[in-house]
Amino acid sequence: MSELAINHCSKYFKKDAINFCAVQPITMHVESGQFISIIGPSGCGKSTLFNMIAGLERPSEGEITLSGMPITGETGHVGYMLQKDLLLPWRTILDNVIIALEIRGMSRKEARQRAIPMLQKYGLGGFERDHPDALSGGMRQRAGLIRTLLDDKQVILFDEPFGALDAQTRLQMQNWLLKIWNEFKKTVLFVTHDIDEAIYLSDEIYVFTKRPGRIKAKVQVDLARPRNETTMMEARFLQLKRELLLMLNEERPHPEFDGNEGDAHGG
Amino acid sequence: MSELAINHCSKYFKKDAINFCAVQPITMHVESGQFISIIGPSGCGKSTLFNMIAGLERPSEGEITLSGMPITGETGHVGYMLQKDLLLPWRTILDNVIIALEIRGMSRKEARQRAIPMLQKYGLGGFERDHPDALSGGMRQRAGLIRTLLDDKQVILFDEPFGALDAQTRLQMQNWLLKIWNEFKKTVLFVTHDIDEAIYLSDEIYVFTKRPGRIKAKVQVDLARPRNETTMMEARFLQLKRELLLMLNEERPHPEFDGNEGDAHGG
Amino acid sequence: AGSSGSKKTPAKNLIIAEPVHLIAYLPLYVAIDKGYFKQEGLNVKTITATGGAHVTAVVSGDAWGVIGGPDSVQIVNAGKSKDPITSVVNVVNRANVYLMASTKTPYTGQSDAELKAFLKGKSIAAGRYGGSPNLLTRYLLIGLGLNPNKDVQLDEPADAAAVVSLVQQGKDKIANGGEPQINDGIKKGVWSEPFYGFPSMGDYAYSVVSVKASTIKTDPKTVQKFVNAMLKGLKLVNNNKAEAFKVLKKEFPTTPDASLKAAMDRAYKDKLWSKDGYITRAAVAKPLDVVKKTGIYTKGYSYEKLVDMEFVNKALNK
Amino acid sequence: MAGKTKAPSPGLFIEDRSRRAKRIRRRAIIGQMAIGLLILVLWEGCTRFGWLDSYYWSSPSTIVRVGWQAVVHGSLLSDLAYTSGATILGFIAGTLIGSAIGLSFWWSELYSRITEPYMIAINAIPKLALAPVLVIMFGIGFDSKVVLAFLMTVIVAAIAAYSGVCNIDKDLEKMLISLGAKRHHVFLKVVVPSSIPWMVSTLKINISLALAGTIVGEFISSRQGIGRMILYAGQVLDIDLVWVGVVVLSFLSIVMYLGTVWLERLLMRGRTPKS
Amino acid sequence: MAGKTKAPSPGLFIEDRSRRAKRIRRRAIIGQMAIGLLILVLWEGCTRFGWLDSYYWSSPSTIVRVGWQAVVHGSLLSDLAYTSGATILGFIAGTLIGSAIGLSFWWSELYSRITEPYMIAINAIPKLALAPVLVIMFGIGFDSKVVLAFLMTVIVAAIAAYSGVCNIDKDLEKMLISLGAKRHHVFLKVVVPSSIPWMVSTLKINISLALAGTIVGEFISSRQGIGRMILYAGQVLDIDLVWVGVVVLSFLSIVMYLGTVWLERLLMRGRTPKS
Ligand SMILES: Nc1ncnc2c1ncn2[C@@H]1O[C@H](COP(=O)(O)OP(=O)(O)OP(=O)(O)O)[C@@H](O)[C@H]1O
Ligand SMILES: Nc1ncnc2c1ncn2[C@@H]1O[C@H](COP(=O)(O)OP(=O)(O)OP(=O)(O)O)[C@@H](O)[C@H]1O
Ligand SMILES: [Mg+2]
Ligand SMILES: [Mg+2]
Repeated sequence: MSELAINHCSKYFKKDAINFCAVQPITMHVESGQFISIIGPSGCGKSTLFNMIAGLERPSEGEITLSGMPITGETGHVGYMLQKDLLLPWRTILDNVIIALEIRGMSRKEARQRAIPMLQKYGLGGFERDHPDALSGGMRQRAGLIRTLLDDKQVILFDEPFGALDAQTRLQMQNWLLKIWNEFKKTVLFVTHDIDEAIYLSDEIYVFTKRPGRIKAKVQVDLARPRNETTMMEARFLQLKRELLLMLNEERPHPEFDGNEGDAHGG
Repeated sequence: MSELAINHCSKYFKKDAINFCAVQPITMHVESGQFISIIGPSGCGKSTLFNMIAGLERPSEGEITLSGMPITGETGHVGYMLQKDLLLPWRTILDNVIIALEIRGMSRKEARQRAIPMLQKYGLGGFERDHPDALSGGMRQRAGLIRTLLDDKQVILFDEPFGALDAQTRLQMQNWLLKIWNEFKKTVLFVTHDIDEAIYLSDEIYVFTKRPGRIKAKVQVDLARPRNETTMMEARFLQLKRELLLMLNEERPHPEFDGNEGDAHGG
Repeated sequence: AGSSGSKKTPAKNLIIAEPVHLIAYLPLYVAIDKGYFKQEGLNVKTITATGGAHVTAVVSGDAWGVIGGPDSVQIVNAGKSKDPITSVVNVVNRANVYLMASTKTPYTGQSDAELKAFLKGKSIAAGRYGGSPNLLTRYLLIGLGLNPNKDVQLDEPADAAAVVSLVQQGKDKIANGGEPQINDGIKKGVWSEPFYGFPSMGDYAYSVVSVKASTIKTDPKTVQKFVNAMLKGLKLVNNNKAEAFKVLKKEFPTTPDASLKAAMDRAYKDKLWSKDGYITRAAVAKPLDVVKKTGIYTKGYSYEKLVDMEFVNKALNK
Repeated sequence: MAGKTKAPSPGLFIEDRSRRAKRIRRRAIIGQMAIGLLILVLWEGCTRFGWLDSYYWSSPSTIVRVGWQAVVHGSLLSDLAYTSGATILGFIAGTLIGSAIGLSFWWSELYSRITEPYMIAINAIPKLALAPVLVIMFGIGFDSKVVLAFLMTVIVAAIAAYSGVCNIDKDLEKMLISLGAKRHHVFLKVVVPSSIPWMVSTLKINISLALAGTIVGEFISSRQGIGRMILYAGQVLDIDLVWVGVVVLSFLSIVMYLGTVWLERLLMRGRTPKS
Repeated sequence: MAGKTKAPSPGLFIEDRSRRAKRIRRRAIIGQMAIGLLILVLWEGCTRFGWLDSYYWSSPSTIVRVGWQAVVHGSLLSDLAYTSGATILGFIAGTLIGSAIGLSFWWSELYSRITEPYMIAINAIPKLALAPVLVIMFGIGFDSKVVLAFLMTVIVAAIAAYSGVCNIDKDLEKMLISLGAKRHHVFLKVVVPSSIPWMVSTLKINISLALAGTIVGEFISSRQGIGRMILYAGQVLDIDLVWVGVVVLSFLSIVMYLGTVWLERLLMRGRTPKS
């Protein structure tokens, strides 16, 4: 089916009159139905790459194609989920998840009918009429994912979707995501800072260098599926973790005291 | 030296005319210089317990003593750090960390002189005159901890201090905290959702039951210090992790779909 | 600020509150400009105070005297009796209000009956309700046997200039007012010469200068000096048109000469200004009859309490 | 839910915030009334015993008496209806159109920047001064009062809505665009709803501005209305009646204030107060 | 820092936001001038060719001429100084005292609730109507204008500061208290500084309210000032001069607006705009 191809895409910004490279030319081919993770130091351009794929930013050079069709600079071809749940606080959960359908011109009534079973199936039954404020962080991310699923795109980009959740909720969400991925057979690109998470979920992990970002390595995760909590205790898992930690440590500028080179984060 | 004792402290709220128990009577004795972690399901009353120790909330029953002196309902006896950095956005980092000294009546000038070497020593040199906005999440939490250290209390409470940081920054912060703890010999109570973090840092871990909270178990962490990243690969570490995971799973109401029983979280 | 207190300079500071800055108050401006007050050792300034505040400014002690109708003085006195305000010199002795008809519906009649018939059913831009032009118009209507609230339609804008635009817009057929409205309207072709002038009512204490009774009691000398200078001002205005015009130009620098000239001409023609500053019983009776008939103030008055002509008499006898 | 365990032993300290909130609400009402009463008593007393000049300060009893007369013999009630009608209409029109203008600035930064100084300048024009021109433009009828109330509110509403537009979460826009939304989708589904708290926040100020506008309109020219009554009363120095007007306007503004509070609650339903 | 790699090959698409911002700023200024010019030309043209009645609408050239006369023969400049002086003093006093009142509500919810309706009622009183009483209370001097400007601004400032107080991050308070702070510490170190953005947000509205207050004060009674000039011009039907006053006030308000923008930037230094 569809294959996502990123051909020699780079991104430059101009800041204070000097050119500033955020992403060095990157070439990546993702086969349909694969779960790909991307890890790399903060500020290495992971989000910028995703913005380019989603059509929100124009690459400085290069081209992006989906099943051979060029989609460079065009929005609406892939699903995109961020760390912030980005639910509209004034809409109920139900009305939040149908927004993509509304944009496509479907009537609210029809869209709602389609969404309700989905919400019920994936653990949000009974919360349809609540506003996002009333939900926990995990549930809000769940609603965000259901919104993306209802949009029904073959490729979904996740940019640290579980970064703001506590460790236990996070684990639940990972299992839940694996289950959904298994049912829907989407192509997933997943950015995370959590090496455990990357290994636990992915078929393949791309490691990026520090800024300006470039693919440093591509690691195959040869762990059997379905995976569960015991997977994390397996020797192969630990070995992969050690490898990846080492690679990332090489990319860390000052291992002890320096945080994120001044990039604001968190909270 | 000082020993923190929590004697049969509980907390009830009245909500919609019915009594609502947030924390069941808890008794805990923490010896001076120990690093204690507390883990437990969301909403089990960990933060409420900390609020009682810090004197921000009055326990419904019971008493809290520090080195034998009752401190129930009194503020200013222990340090307290939250997940939110709670830096004052309109103050520079330097002026933020000296706030406790200012409150005690020290002149700004003197307080600043005392704070500057501290900031320089612990990785914030050069950022003294910056406002918190300009710093990354990790650095902001560092400033928050320095603020607490300058306050010079024997006992420090941490309520998920690294919960909002990405995994790599988090690891750096953990090492940094261990180093500081080693130098200052403070008594630390540390709430976290991350089991790895709890094991990596603590001498002892208290596991709480689900709401209303109660101590379910007390686990000794018999890992040698100093610890580093390889500690996490040790067999004993993994065994402890498995044990704790199991205990927490027992406390999870609906292991698959339910999030946090409707408590709003995250973002 | 700056009431009668400054003892550093030999001249005594006096503030006269005026409800508007009006061409009709020319004698006062002349007395200031020509230094008549200075000669008496007074330093007089005017202040504009609207919305009834002109009389209040005297009550509060912020102003020494007020120029305006004796009717408003009487109304305030009736409200608070402790230290009544007393009129000491006349300035404008004619009801300085005229009625103009839109050029589309000119009035050609002569008799009261014709006037009544003409006014009936018309819409009139009558100026702010409670203001003298408005009350005089109502007074005329009542005198003619018309009900101001039923038989005609009164538009009562607070702004004098709005009267012109109301007639020009065709919203009203008749307007009341004085100069410079009349001339402006004529120039624009909105109306022609007034068809009715309230000066025809004869002596009418339209604007007088009044001060507190306590001032008269404690400081009669200053009052006398003030009246002396005012009388000089009245005299110059009445006798020396050219000089008076110069002062007028100075006081109203942005008003076109033609308007000022028209205003002066009309004023002389209708004997606007008091000859001698004397306030007669008949002249006071008329404005108070107007407020009584129009229902604004019905409690009556006493000429002796409201008016004190001793200073004018002294000055005239000197 | 899970917290409903056995009742705790008696004598425990139990926090109950809702009761505390209720107690404060009750006390506040009592306090408000007490202060109101105190003011009335002081006012009445001071004017009775001559500490305040009753001519200028009137007195509560006189105001009630004169006010009642104005209701029975005068036209206070219809004046009130006239003034509040014009105010409310002007307020609604000003708020809606002003908000629309403010929101429209989202479409182009250039357009908003060019327009801003002109809005500020127009806002600063003292309306009373331009009476003759306003009479020509808007006449002297009921509409002219509405127009003035509108003019007083429209710019403030526009500025508020624009503040909202400037503070929109860019990520929400981005999210919608990534779903393939066009600009009009973003406008309708994000910009408008997320600016509502900002627009709502100025309702309280705007209602009193609208009232001021109506009063100015009645000052310019009117056959009816509280403003006209006050102007007339001031002109003939009937200060008791001025006070009646002032008191009526104060009540009217409190009622309208409560109305905006209610409106606020309605518009903010399902939203927490902005942080 | 680390991004300064070799220059990319030419012909690449490179985003440059600061240049875009600069371009918009330049265009905005050009646009503003163009619109200003257009208005002037249209206004002049329409009145020249009689499409607008120049008696009511005056014309730019006449306004400039009459304005120049008012500067040379009249007292336009000292009027301007008088009005802007009173406005600025009243604005400063109203903003400071109003903010203090609003902040003081932090100390007690009860006190704030009791006070609120009275503030609203006082705010709604039309000042022009109470001219006689105001003259008794505040006299007719310069101070009385300052007082009116003050009265117009103080309540709005208080409401804004109180909004700030209501939106304080409770956790910051909690943090300070946990450090052993007393209430006055919390007030000075958290409540006051964190309410500043809210107070700042109403400066723009308040400066024009202060101007309106001064003008009303001058309408009530004055020997000087732009308001008095406008009033006078209206009375002598010198509508050209009214327009001069209107134009001068518009300019004054724009200048003051720029002043508040500058003040805003000063007060918000080291803070990002609130989210
Ligand atoms: N619009 C922009 N203008 C200028 N520089 C930008 C812009 N967007 C991103 N950058 C810069 O590009 C670099 C890459 O940013 P990006 O957000 O893609 O990193 P990231 O890998 O997602 O980091 P993180 O892990 O912290 O999310 C950063 O240094 C950032 O400051
Ligand atoms: N002031 C309060 N009034 C009423 N209920 C409260 C109050 N504070 C806390 N609670 C309730 O007490 C329970 C314990 O809350 P607490 O915040 O202590 O949990 P926690 O263990 O810190 O959870 P988390 O892991 O999510 O931080 C929750 O159910 C909460 O809703
Ligand atoms: Mg990113
Ligand atoms: Mg907690």
